[in-house]
Amino acid sequence: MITVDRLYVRYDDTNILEDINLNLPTGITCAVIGPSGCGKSTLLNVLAGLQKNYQGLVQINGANPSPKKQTIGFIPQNYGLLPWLTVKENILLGLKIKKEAKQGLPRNLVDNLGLSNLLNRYPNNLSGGQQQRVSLARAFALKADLLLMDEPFSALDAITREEMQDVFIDLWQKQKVSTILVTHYVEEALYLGQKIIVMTSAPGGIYKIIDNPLFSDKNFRDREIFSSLSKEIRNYLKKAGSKNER
Amino acid sequence: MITVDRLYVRYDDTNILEDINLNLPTGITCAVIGPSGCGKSTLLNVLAGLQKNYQGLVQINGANPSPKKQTIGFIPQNYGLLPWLTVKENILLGLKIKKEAKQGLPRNLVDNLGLSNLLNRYPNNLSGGQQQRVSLARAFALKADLLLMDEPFSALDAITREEMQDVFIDLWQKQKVSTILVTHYVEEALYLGQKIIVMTSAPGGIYKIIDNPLFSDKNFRDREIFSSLSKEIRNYLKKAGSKNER
Amino acid sequence: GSTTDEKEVADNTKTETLKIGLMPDIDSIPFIIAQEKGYFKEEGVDVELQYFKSAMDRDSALQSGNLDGGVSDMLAAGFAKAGGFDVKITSSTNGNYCLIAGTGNTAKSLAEMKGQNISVSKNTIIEFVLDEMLAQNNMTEADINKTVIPQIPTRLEMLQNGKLDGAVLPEPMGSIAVKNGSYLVNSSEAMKINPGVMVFTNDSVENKKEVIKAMYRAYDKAIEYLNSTPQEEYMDLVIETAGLPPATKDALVMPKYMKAALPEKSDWDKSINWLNKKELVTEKYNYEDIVSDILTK
Amino acid sequence: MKDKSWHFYLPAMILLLILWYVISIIVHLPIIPSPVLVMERLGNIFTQTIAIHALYSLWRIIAGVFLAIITGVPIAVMMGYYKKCDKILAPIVYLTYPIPKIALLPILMLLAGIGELPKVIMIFLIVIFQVLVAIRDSIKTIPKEMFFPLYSLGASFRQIFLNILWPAVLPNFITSLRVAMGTAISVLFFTETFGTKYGMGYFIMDSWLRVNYLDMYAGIVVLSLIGLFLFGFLDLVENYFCKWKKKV
Amino acid sequence: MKDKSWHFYLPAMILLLILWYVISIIVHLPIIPSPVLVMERLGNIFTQTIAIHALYSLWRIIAGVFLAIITGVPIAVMMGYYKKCDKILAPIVYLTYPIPKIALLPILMLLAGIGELPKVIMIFLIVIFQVLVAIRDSIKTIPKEMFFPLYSLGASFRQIFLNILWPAVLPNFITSLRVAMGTAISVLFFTETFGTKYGMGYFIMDSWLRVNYLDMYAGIVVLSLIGLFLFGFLDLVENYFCKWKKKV
Ligand SMILES: Nc1ncnc2c1ncn2[C@@H]1O[C@H](COP(=O)(O)OP(=O)(O)OP(=O)(O)O)[C@@H](O)[C@H]1O
Ligand SMILES: Nc1ncnc2c1ncn2[C@@H]1O[C@H](COP(=O)(O)OP(=O)(O)OP(=O)(O)O)[C@@H](O)[C@H]1O
Ligand SMILES: [Mg+2]
Ligand SMILES: [Mg+2]
Repeated sequence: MITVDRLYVRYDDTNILEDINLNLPTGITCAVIGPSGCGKSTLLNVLAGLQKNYQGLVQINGANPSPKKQTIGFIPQNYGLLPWLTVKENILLGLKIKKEAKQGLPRNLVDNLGLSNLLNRYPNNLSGGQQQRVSLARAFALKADLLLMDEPFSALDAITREEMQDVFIDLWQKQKVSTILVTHYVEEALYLGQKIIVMTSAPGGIYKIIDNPLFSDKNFRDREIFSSLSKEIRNYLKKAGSKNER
Repeated sequence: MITVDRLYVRYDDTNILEDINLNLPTGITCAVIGPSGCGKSTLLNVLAGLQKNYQGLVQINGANPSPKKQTIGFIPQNYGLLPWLTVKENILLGLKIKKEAKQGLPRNLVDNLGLSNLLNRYPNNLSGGQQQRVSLARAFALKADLLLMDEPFSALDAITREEMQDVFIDLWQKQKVSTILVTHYVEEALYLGQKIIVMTSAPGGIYKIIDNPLFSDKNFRDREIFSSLSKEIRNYLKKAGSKNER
Repeated sequence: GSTTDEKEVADNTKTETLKIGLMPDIDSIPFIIAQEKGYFKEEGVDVELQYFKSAMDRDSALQSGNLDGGVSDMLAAGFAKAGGFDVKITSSTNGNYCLIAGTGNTAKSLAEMKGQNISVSKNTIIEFVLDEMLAQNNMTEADINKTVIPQIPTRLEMLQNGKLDGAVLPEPMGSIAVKNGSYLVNSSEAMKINPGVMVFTNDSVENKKEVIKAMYRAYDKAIEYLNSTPQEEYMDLVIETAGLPPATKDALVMPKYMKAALPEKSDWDKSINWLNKKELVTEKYNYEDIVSDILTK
Repeated sequence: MKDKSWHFYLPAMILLLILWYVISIIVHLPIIPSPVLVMERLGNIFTQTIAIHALYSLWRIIAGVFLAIITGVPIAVMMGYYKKCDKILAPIVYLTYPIPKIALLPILMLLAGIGELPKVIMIFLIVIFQVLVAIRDSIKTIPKEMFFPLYSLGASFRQIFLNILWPAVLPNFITSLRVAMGTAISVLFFTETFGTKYGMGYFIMDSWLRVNYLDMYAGIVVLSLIGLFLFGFLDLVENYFCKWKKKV
Repeated sequence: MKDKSWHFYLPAMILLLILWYVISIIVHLPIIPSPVLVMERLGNIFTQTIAIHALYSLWRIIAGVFLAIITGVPIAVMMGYYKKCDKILAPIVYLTYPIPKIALLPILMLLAGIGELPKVIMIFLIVIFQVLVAIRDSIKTIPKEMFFPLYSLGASFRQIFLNILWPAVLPNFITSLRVAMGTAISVLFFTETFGTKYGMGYFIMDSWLRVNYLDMYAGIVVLSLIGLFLFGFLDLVENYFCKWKKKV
């Protein structure tokens, strides 16, 4: 259960997020989509307990967002890998910190993410997409209570992206982990989000929340409603973006 | 005129790029698409003169790739902004180095890229998409002979992305600058590439080069050939990816 | 009679150690001899000799209670007294300080050195000696050009290389400079001034009276030895232990050492006058204030 | 200077003074005089005596550090940036850095006389290595991707220096200057003891020799204040030039 | 050690020796003896005389630097990481850093006598500030995004230290140790001149006072080699712990 009530975030003297209200039941996946610079990452940071400078009420399962109480799988926009750890160590980092490292590397997950051959490399020697997959592996390995993903597939080619999306869907179906992911792709939002939040920019607010019947449907592109729904969202996006300057 | 003949790049003892051969006439735009980690960025680095450790022949207009001779607009995957310069200074950096700074900030371009309000910010205080647009502005402002763009729109939402794509198309139509861009989106490749190169991975090679009739067609999605062509490319991509492990 | 006396002393002082600070100069030689020849042991005192490379280190050790006493000079004693450290002069020592004209300098007397560069270390016995020499020649500080160089070897080196017209050097450096072709203009010995003294903290003078007396007996034995033995016999040892230049062996003619005795009152008066005149010390301490009669009592 | 003004230092100063006071009472020896007496003495002798010494020292420190910067920075930049330069110069630096410069004092005096020059040179010799090592190492830690935008623009070395090396290294440079300043102040004790009657090193050493602990401590206090002044100045420089680093 | 072995240093050594030789011929004074004579002397006296001095100095340097590390690093980390800590401690550091430690010798002797302890403490006192300033400043330059992955995992301070602060700071830490080692070696000249007959500082000072320039230079050469040895050791440590930094 994620509750956000009258959330305001400001840098210097301008509001970045303004009057955000949200109620998400546990176990739901929710895609956030919105114009560049509207505050999606900021919202995720607030939920992850990283951004503590905010006004309003934010609660995760009835408590303030705090990574000490909840296990949060967080994938930042820039992957957040530690350059001095190998891929393997980076993946295990979360487990180590949560004191569950003894169960070892989740081989299956690593295979599915196509990282088996890269385990002893350092992040600086990886391509962008490879780094992103390491970040995914770290978050997925955690068995988190809450998954916060900031454009988690942005550096992946179309085919790999779809495979990774399926890895996520599998994971979600097994663990029913509450998830909020930021994405730039309407299609991705339609495939991965039970709810889709469209944000406005400058200052960021919630423009629309859409219930999505296409969630986790492998053939969602072929469903009738797909094209109308995606047109609708694109329309919202356009309006949300033009509401103000980016 | 870009000529690549039997290009090999290796890190440690493994080939990253193997036997790349290319011939691109001046003024063409070419989209590169391929599995994650196949060597797209590496190829761009070679063409930009940044990666000097290669075997084979690489020539741009008959000379080795050298940013001193050619003006190269390069957008690296991680945007390549200098953290100690403001947005404005970052945009002007290229002009300054090419000793053309006196012509001042290209107001029009900055407006089109939606950066007018951010000129005095430092990159660290920008969202990912804003940073990417600054990087675009820097490269576009240059009036380059060769534009190398590594996933230049990856951090932008669908609407902004399309606007930026149009900014690029406009620019290209005015200046007819030779362009190679890496993208993960078949649609993007179809809109922006006169030629589309599909790469294989591990080691990276050229799987197919496709001539694209849909280039710069605003309504390319509605053209008949669109869905067959995009299916074809997705197919190539799948095969290229499965050829080996990612 | 004397043997029983010694026994008694030995018994009283068995556990007490006397820590004495030395510098690499000829005043220290009797202590080295007494230690080497076992005179201290014979007198039943346990003397620990500490070697220092600079007067400041020695004074710091003394003032922080790490030493009972040491080879020093009247000016240092005056400074210490003025600084609030109750120190006592117990005897005079046998140092000598020479004014040397540099290589290539034709001057044969201080009067001829008018306007020349003469190097000293400031506010020390060295400067005091030079000032006394000036006074004797009816000259003032303004007549020469005092150049401050605190490190003795550097002074020697600059002198020998003609970068200085003159310098005041302690023995054995003075003799070495002369041996190497410089000219001895004057010396504290020749002027019959002797500001070199032994200094003890008042604490030690009061609480270790017998030990100090025993130490002085051993010291006197060493002086007897020094005055009756050809210097070749002990010079190598002394050079090694005191940290003197090897050239000392050939250059230095050992002075006639005096047994431990109270310093001349006139020397103290000159010293304290100089300190007062230069406003380095404001109080005018009497001879009786600072000199302990431990030796004579 | 906003957060480094008087009320930044005042509590620490008071704390240190109290600590000093307590120790002086416990030890109760002239070797640790009470800060009250020292401050009183300082007030009495500052204008007539200490001020001139302080100015001399300040000028020597600034001259020595300045020399070290203008010669050290270019060499360090070359070493950090060009592998070949480093290959040639690094062993020389590694070999000469540990040479105790103080032991070279006689040679220095022989070559440079006993005026101001050898004092400044001595500070220079000691400080330059610290600047050199710090800047070289910090240039080496710049990730190579940082250079890509400029390389791809065909920038000249000068442009790379101005746009990347200098701004990237500036924070570390200032840190190394902070460290070097501290060293420069310590070095005053060798350099200001010969051929001069001025300078804080001379003043403190002379007071020490004269067992005048009040003067000596007054000198130490002034020297610390000089250090503080130089540090504060560096803070100003850092705030001004490293604006982009400011965290929200 | 691959690229820091003999043939890394050899050319520089030869160059320096030649330079020294030429100068000794030009100056032609005993104060700059020919390196040939010095090396000869070094060969003669190394095992009987200098070796033991070198060992003493080595132990004092290592002890002092070690002390500085184990007390300095925690303080510096707290200062760099917790703004509040910095607010309290920074002014104290700024005020005490410029205090000339040498002038505190009398106090040190008062508190620690004249044995081994004050020598080690003196090295410690001088080195700790350099370590402190360098580490504090370098922790402050870690971009805050670097901490996000660990924050979001709810890591404890210990975990943040082990996973971020320590590895991020290590390269700068090693640089600061390099600088500090050089300083520690210079400091030997104050610390080894009283209450001991061993140590390179003592040996060189003693030779100097004896006007034995051959011995003095032999000592300087050995001291430089000690420095070189310590530097080489730091290089090894750096190569081992900063593998991820290696550039292709
Ligand atoms: N440190 C900062 N100081 C001032 N403004 C900031 C700072 N960080 C972010 N901003 C502003 O806050 C707004 C929201 O940023 P945020 O990163 O949350 O956007 P976003 O929605 O994630 O965008 P994108 O899709 O481009 O990643 C942006 O307009 C950005 O310029
Ligand atoms: N420094 C390095 N050392 C070793 N291997 C490297 C290094 N840099 C890159 N590689 C490898 O080279 C391959 C190509 O990398 P490159 O960045 O060119 O891929 P890419 O096609 O751009 O991938 P992406 O789409 O994920 O950005 C990858 O497999 C990567 O692991
Ligand atoms: Mg974002
Ligand atoms: Mg790439």
